[in-house]
Amino acid sequence: MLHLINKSPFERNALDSCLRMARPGSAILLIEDGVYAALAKAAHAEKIISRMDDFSFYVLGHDVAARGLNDAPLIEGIDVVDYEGFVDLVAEHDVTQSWL
Amino acid sequence: MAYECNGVTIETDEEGYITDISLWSRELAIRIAEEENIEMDDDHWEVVNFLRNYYEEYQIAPAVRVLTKAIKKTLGVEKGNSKYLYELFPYGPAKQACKIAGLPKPTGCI
Amino acid sequence: MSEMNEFDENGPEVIKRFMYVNRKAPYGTIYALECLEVVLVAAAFDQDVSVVFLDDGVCQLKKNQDTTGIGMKNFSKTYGALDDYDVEKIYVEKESLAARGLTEDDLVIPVEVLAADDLREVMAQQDVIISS
Amino acid sequence: MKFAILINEGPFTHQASDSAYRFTVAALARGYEIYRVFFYNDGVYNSNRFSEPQTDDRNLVSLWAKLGKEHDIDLVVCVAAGLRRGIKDEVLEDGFRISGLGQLVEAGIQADRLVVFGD
Repeated sequence: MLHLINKSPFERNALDSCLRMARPGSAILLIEDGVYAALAKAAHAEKIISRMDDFSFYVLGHDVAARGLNDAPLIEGIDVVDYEGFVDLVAEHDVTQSWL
Repeated sequence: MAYECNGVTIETDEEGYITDISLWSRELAIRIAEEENIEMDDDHWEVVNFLRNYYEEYQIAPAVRVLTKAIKKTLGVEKGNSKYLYELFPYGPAKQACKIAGLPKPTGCI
Repeated sequence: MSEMNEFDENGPEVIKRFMYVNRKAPYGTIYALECLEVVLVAAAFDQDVSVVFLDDGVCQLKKNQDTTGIGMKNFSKTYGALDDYDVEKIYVEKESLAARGLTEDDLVIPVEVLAADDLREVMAQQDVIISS
Repeated sequence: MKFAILINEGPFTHQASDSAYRFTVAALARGYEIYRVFFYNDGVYNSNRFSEPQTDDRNLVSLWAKLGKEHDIDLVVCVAAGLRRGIKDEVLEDGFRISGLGQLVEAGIQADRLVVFGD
């Protein structure tokens, strides 16, 4: 399954809930304000770092760039994708769940 | 659109459902039914009352198949079938019975 | 008005597992109500429908809602009609309930309370997940 | 492979419709079919032809309409959510159509993937 997170972890619990409910082996893509969870130096980084073995993490590069974060280090191991990469992820996984 | 009932004007939406469901009364139901060419008898009232009770309990006007099933459960199989309900309300239990009962359009219409 | 059966030509050869996920509290936003409206319609398509309440979504099912003071419709009563609509798979996450100090007895309808570990497996079996 | 898209937020307030639009364009570029885009909740506002953003801003209403026309995409606005918000045929941009929630469920049945964009 592919999980979509579009909420900042500073604002909502979407990432926490997804990490609690997603089955290991799933992919998690951070988009929109969800990209703040991908920042290596941010307070929530450990949440993702500690689950690197369970999930494959992706972040939408355009949303990172839009927010001025291209100069900020992302958590190592998170793959940056573009919209076509987003489409490929949806195609590769049978189901996509959005954590709205 | 609007209905005149006891000297009061009661507004409806474009399809004839009254817009303020708290203004419903038995007299109004008879007025709406007249507009639909239906003369209310005990069998009509039974369905209309059933719908109003259902709404009171669940806050929705049920979809037709749900209404049929629920009527079957409480009033028996000879009334809980669409043939019977369509004989009473030729344009459909949803369209006409809910309108007469002063309820919104049924929930669950596709 | 179109009523059911109109789409019968599409089914029942394709039966998919549809799960509707509620994670938001009622009234503060419209999502809970409009998700319920989808479920009531979805019930007419002979598919395998389930509804999940987790996080603040569990608050949608809290008993004793009284909306007279806020002027909004108390649609918590409508969950009681889900059974008539043949929606029988209603899951509530145990941890979400506990986190809000609620138990099964606080809910308006009978539900299946599942721990996250079990709910995870139910979610993993779905074909379509619609969140609101 | 056929994709269906559900959009639950209006344009401008939330990024959901922008993301969905860019996703849809990319899916078409990848050669996938878009079976339907369904607009629900405040998403119905994406069809309001009276939207007039500043000229230096993107106009999602016309972007959707144009994309729909170019690729023959079924752009469906929920009637119930629309009525609640005053979105009726009179304000509907060309290329959109108003229909029932059943169209969302049907899209879920027919498409291979359904992606939800919202808040």
